[in-house]
Amino acid sequence: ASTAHADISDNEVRIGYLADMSGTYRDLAGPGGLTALEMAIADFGGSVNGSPIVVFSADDRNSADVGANTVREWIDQRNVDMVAGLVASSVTIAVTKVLEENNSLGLVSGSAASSVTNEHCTPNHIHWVYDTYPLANGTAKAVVEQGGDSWFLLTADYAFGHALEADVTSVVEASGGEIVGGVRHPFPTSDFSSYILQAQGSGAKIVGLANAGADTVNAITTASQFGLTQSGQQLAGLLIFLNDVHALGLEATQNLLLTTGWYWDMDDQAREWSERYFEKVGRMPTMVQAGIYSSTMHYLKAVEAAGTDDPEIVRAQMAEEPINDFFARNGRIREDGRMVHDMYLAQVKTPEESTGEWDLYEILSTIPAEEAYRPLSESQCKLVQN
Amino acid sequence: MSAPTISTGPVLETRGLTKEFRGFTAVDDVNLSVQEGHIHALIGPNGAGKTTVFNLLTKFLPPTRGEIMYRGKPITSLKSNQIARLGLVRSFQISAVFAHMTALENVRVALQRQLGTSFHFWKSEKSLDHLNERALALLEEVGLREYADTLTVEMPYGRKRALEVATTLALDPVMMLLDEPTQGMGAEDVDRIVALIKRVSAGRTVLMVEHNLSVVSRLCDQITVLARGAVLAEGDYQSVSNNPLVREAYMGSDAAEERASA
Amino acid sequence: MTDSHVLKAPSVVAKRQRRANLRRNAFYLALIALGLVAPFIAYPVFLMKILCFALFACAFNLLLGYAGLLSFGHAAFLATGGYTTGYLLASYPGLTPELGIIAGTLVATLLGVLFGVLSIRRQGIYFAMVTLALAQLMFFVFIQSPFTGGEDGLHGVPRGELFGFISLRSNMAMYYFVFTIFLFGYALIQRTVHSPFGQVLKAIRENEPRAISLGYNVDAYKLVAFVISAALAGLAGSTKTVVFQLASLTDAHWHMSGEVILMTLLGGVGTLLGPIMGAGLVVSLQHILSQSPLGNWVSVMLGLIFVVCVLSFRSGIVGELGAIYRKNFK
Amino acid sequence: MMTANAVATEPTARYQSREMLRVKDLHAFYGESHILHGVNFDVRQGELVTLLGRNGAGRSTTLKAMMNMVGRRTGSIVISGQETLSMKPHHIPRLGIGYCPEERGIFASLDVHENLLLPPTVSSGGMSLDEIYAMFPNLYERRKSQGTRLSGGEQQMLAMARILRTGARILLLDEITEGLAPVIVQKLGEVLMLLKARGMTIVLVEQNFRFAAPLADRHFVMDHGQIVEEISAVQLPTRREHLNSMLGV
Amino acid sequence: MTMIFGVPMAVFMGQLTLGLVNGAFYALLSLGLAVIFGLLKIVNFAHGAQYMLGAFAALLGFRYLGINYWLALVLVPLVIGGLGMLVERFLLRRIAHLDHLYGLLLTFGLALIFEGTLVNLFGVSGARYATPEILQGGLNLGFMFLPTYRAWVLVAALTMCLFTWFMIERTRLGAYLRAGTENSQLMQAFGVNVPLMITLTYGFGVGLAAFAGVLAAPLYPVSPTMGSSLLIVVFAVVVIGGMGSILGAILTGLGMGIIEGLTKVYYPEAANTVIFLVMILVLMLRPAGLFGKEA
Ligand SMILES: Nc1ncnc2c1ncn2[C@@H]1O[C@H](COP(=O)(O)OP(=O)(O)OP(=O)(O)O)[C@@H](O)[C@H]1O
Ligand SMILES: Nc1ncnc2c1ncn2[C@@H]1O[C@H](COP(=O)(O)OP(=O)(O)OP(=O)(O)O)[C@@H](O)[C@H]1O
Ligand SMILES: [Mg+2]
Ligand SMILES: [Mg+2]
Repeated sequence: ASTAHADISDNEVRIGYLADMSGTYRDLAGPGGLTALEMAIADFGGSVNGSPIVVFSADDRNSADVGANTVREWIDQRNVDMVAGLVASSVTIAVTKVLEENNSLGLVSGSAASSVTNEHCTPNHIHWVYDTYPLANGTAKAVVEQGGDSWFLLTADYAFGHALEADVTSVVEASGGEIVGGVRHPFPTSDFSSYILQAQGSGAKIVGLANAGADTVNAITTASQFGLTQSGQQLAGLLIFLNDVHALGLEATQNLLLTTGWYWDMDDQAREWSERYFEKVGRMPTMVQAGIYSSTMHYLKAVEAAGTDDPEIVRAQMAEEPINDFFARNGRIREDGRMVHDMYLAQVKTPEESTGEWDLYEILSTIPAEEAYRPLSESQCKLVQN
Repeated sequence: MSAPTISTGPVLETRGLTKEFRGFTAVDDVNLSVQEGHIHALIGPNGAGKTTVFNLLTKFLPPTRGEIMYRGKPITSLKSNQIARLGLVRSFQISAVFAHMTALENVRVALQRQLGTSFHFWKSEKSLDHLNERALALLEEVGLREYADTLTVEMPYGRKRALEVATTLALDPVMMLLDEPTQGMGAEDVDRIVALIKRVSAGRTVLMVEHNLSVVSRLCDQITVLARGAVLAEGDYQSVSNNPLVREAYMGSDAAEERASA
Repeated sequence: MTDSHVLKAPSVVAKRQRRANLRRNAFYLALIALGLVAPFIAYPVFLMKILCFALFACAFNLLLGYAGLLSFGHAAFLATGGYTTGYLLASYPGLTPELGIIAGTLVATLLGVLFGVLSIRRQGIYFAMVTLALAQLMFFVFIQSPFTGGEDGLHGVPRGELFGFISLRSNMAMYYFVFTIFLFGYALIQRTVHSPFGQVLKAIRENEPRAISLGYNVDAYKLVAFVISAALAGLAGSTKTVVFQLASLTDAHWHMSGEVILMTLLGGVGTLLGPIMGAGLVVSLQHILSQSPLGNWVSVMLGLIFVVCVLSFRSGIVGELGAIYRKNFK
Repeated sequence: MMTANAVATEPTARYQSREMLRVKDLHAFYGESHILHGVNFDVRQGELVTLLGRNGAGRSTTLKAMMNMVGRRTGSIVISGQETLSMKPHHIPRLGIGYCPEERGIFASLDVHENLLLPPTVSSGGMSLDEIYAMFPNLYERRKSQGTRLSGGEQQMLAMARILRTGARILLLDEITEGLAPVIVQKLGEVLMLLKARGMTIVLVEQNFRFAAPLADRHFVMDHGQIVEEISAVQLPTRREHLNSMLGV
Repeated sequence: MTMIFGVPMAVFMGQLTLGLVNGAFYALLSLGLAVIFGLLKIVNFAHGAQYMLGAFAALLGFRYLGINYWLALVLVPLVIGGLGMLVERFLLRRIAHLDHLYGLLLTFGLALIFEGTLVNLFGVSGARYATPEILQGGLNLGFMFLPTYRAWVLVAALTMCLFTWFMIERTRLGAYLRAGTENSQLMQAFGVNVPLMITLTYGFGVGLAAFAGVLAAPLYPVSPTMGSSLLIVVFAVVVIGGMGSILGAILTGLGMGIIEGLTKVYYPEAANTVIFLVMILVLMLRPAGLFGKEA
């Protein structure tokens, strides 16, 4: 083994976990994500070819410069080989720039922005779990097909929201629906009553939420207070996660259509892992937390196979292997760094249907990996020739 | 609009000066005229409007109506600091010093202005040291030499007033407006200040508000009596103090005694 | 007249001052020496962060501590400097860093003039709030205008070559560049405080009406102080951007305006070294805590420390030390 | 104190009447600086005494010390039989003391009328508003305007007037004639006489000796934070020169 | 249907109504802040946190002690207000003699502590608090559907505001408070127990924040960060109204609610910013705010 040993820098595989540990995305990735990461390492055996696996973790406090600085220091001071986690898109984009400059490797699990593997793509990171494109696409298409052909969009007024808005608009129109109105609300907003009122005034069948996190949550709460659904309109959450639904409760979110990359209860494999996770954390895992496990595991296998932790080689090795685990189905890593895999259209259960605190989604259909994500033909990524 | 005036005429003149505070008229159509070189007293019962007149003359308050002329030129529209630059410098009724600076620094800040380097944030403080001599001299003049390096907060009230006068002098003003310079002073301080004012008034014009009649009688060439914001009487001490209106409104019966003691 | 302090002959005082000056100079030399060797001991990037914030805090302190003006909008200058420099360097590869920084500082200075003109006549808390409001407007501008990259921020700013031939890619080179900038800024403040201008500022702070009656146009003086402070804050921002190669909304957010107040108060308002200490302390804390197992408790820890400091080191670290010093040496 | 009331109105009774105030070996400090170095004096029921002295002698500080408004104090202050050195500041006035500070302390946030009504009554028998307004017509005129908008002198009147309402039986007055027009000063003289007649006990800090002389039963001369001389009204004519020299007149 | 400035009459009216509701909220919060600042000159940066604590207290009280909404509306302000008094008594009082900045710093620190702790205990995604039955559903105002609860908030908040205003501007106690904050030493020399008064006042201000918190619980997800986002807006309201002016805080609160509401229709992107624009304009024209007394 000693030969393989030689190629592992400082005889340790050093992984940095960077995520929002205390802010808005705490429940999406946060400490739970770190647990998932550690589970992966434990399951892998704690060492690669005899070189122990070491984890550093830090809170990026959703600040691009905190994130970037932390990673820069990890690389300068501690020769970290891989950075996992990475939630807020702004942080991710800043970090991946640092990774590229220092030729290191990042596995992005939390970020939503599809730009992470589009205009901001680098050869030094992989985007694992999901992005706005399939979320918008999946949901919007399905909704229009079910007859929701007139839309009113609530858009968070910043780059990310705008991108989401654009994605949805194109899909809705492509599938024969129309956007009858919309409003761009400041980010963040706590009181949505005024916007909901405008949505009600618009007479659209569907109110699409082109925002994220707390904004989405607040919007949905307010909508239910104003009896949006009673007055015959329907909400479409474009970027809503398990923890949001859990926090909002089924009363407010029932029947909401959404697209997800994974759901803890979607099959035995998923359940089996999730139970283990639940043991440790006391909450069911989000798709991001599951994705962190999955991506880390895939990384470690690649390091083992390649016998080195050299980023380029490992990156190549990872792309070699298709991904099929409890998390990803028909997964593969494209040259733009996007890990494409099957996505799922889900609907939030009604309180009646639900059998337990975490029994929240019903999976309606599967969106095949190759259709789900933005086709390379449309990519602006510098790594893609077209 | 400014009327022609002879150089020996009034330094400072007001025409129909009026100040109203929400309906209440504090200063009512006052025509004041201070002669060059005079020590001119503004007396009157409390609330007569004396301080307000000061505030108007130095533009700490905008007049409601009326005009202010300095050497025949209207200065009604100038700002406080511009007035000061013309050489009209005031003191305050409630003593005004720079509490956490030493007496020396207090005076020096005033001296510093003429240097014209006051905006030079790149120059060293030392560029001010050559002012110390002059500053100490001024302190000497008001008998505060030994307080030079004392923080002003720690000085007794009377001394603060003296320091204020010194600071005013530092500007070498054409005209000094002193609001109750002897207020709250012990007898010996009063005498010092009186002597001081006499001394420095040489070649200057002084307009002062004063309640201590012995001081007024000792110092002033001309007296204007305000009451309820309007001019009640004018003239030298004799004529004014004998004016029954004034006695009734201001001096009270023991004015005679006051004069005697003067 | 009597009290002991009154009888002190000026000469004695002067002598004491001279001794104090000597001691101060020695102290500064020691600090500079420390600054020079520091990067061999600690992680340069971390030190640079401290230096940038220290400069920022010093700039703020010039205003609060020496002009008695509490600005709650200084983030705007930090950010403006940062974004300008970042944008220029990113979009004009030819541009050398020092030029980029100068440009950033200039823009911040102009903004300072604008803010100053609008706010300087307001007193106390109202001044604080006007500056805050203006800063919030700037935040809005930053979030709306495309060149800042909005939420995502402005990334990939090249460090480039200083004067076109000294590469700053190495942290060491960068560090000494930043250290020089810091020393420049600090010296400027130091001098401003102990200048004729500084004297007038002090007078104004002590008793504004009196200063006016002495013929000083106080608003003008306040404005100058404000602009100097804004310029230096901008300088700090520009430098920071070059160091970290990115500019983000964090610098424009009002939390940043709050943070600089905390740094200054923590270190000691109106003391020349305080802000540096404060900045160092806050930055290190965030740094250490965010990497420790206590990661999630960063804000709680900071909170605790602020409370404790306010309760026990009232006049800031430096202030306290100063007090102890005076007790034992007078 | 009510009992004393009757007695006091009888002027001749004054000197036998009981002691209201005794200050023994009072030391006071402002932070580091030691201001009072063992002040000793006493005031009897219905008496009016003055504290004379040069600026900075420590007269105001003496009054402040009695109100527990200075930094640190040692010694003893007995007010109508009670040791007050250890009392909380807000308990002292309730012994029937009214204090009129040197710097007037008019409240900007209240109008003149509110300022007048502000001090809580400490015992019955205070003056009525009408009496007070009759005494100071300016105040009545300006009663609606903000306290600090008053003229310097008006503020002085207000500061004096408001404690007359509270029914305090002991008045500590610091430089009340400062900045007042002679007419008003005269008026105040009359007021003090009246108060004396009503059996009030008064400690008067004054610069204006001419004002104080005819009113006072005894004069205490302070210097460097100590009482250096006690002169009774009776001795005054003979001791005048001496006194003037001490006051530096 | 009829249009006003290019929006349907109905929507316009609706926005006005909602603006008023939010306004009532601002009013209540800025009132507490104004009381504390105006009277104690403490810039209470913990106000947002205390508001948040109010909401949390209601939530937890319900979860673990089964305390219902109405009881909470009474109890929580008392409890949190009491907590406030402790803070004043043992922390703020010790720095009362210092520059007000230190009060700001200390309360800011406290805010960090409260928030951070709750984040670690409950996360940030926020929990729901059920609207009491009686207040569920909504009223059809013809031009809009107004949730009953929001109507209730409007009523409750305004009542509380008026009560407070009366207490402070129209009672002797109020006069004591105002004077005590200006020159507490002299007030003590008049025989008023200023320290106690200050403690109670701070407690009251905090209580108001907590009250607002309970009112807010059913409206917004109860999360540790719910306060900090609001704090700065509320500050702005207080300033526009004129620091320390109780009436100013109330009226400005309502006014800003409406202005903000309309901005959300005509230029939603600026909804969070408009208040600062207003603030600048106001302070340009009236240096001490709309209702503030010029010093
Ligand atoms: N800013 C103000 N607002 C309202 N009224 C004012 C203001 N300033 C002064 N006054 C009123 O104007 C009148 C004149 O005030 P002023 O201070 O000029 O009196 P004065 O002659 O200086 O009296 P004194 O000798 O006691 O100082 C007073 O009745 C005072 O109450
Ligand atoms: N707050 C303070 N801090 C420090 N020293 C003080 C303070 N107030 C007064 N002093 C000092 O205490 C001494 C006595 O002051 P005090 O005010 O009692 O004098 P006074 O006899 O009342 O004379 P006057 O009031 O006319 O100045 C003075 O030397 C003064 O410098
Ligand atoms: Mg006056
Ligand atoms: Mg005194």
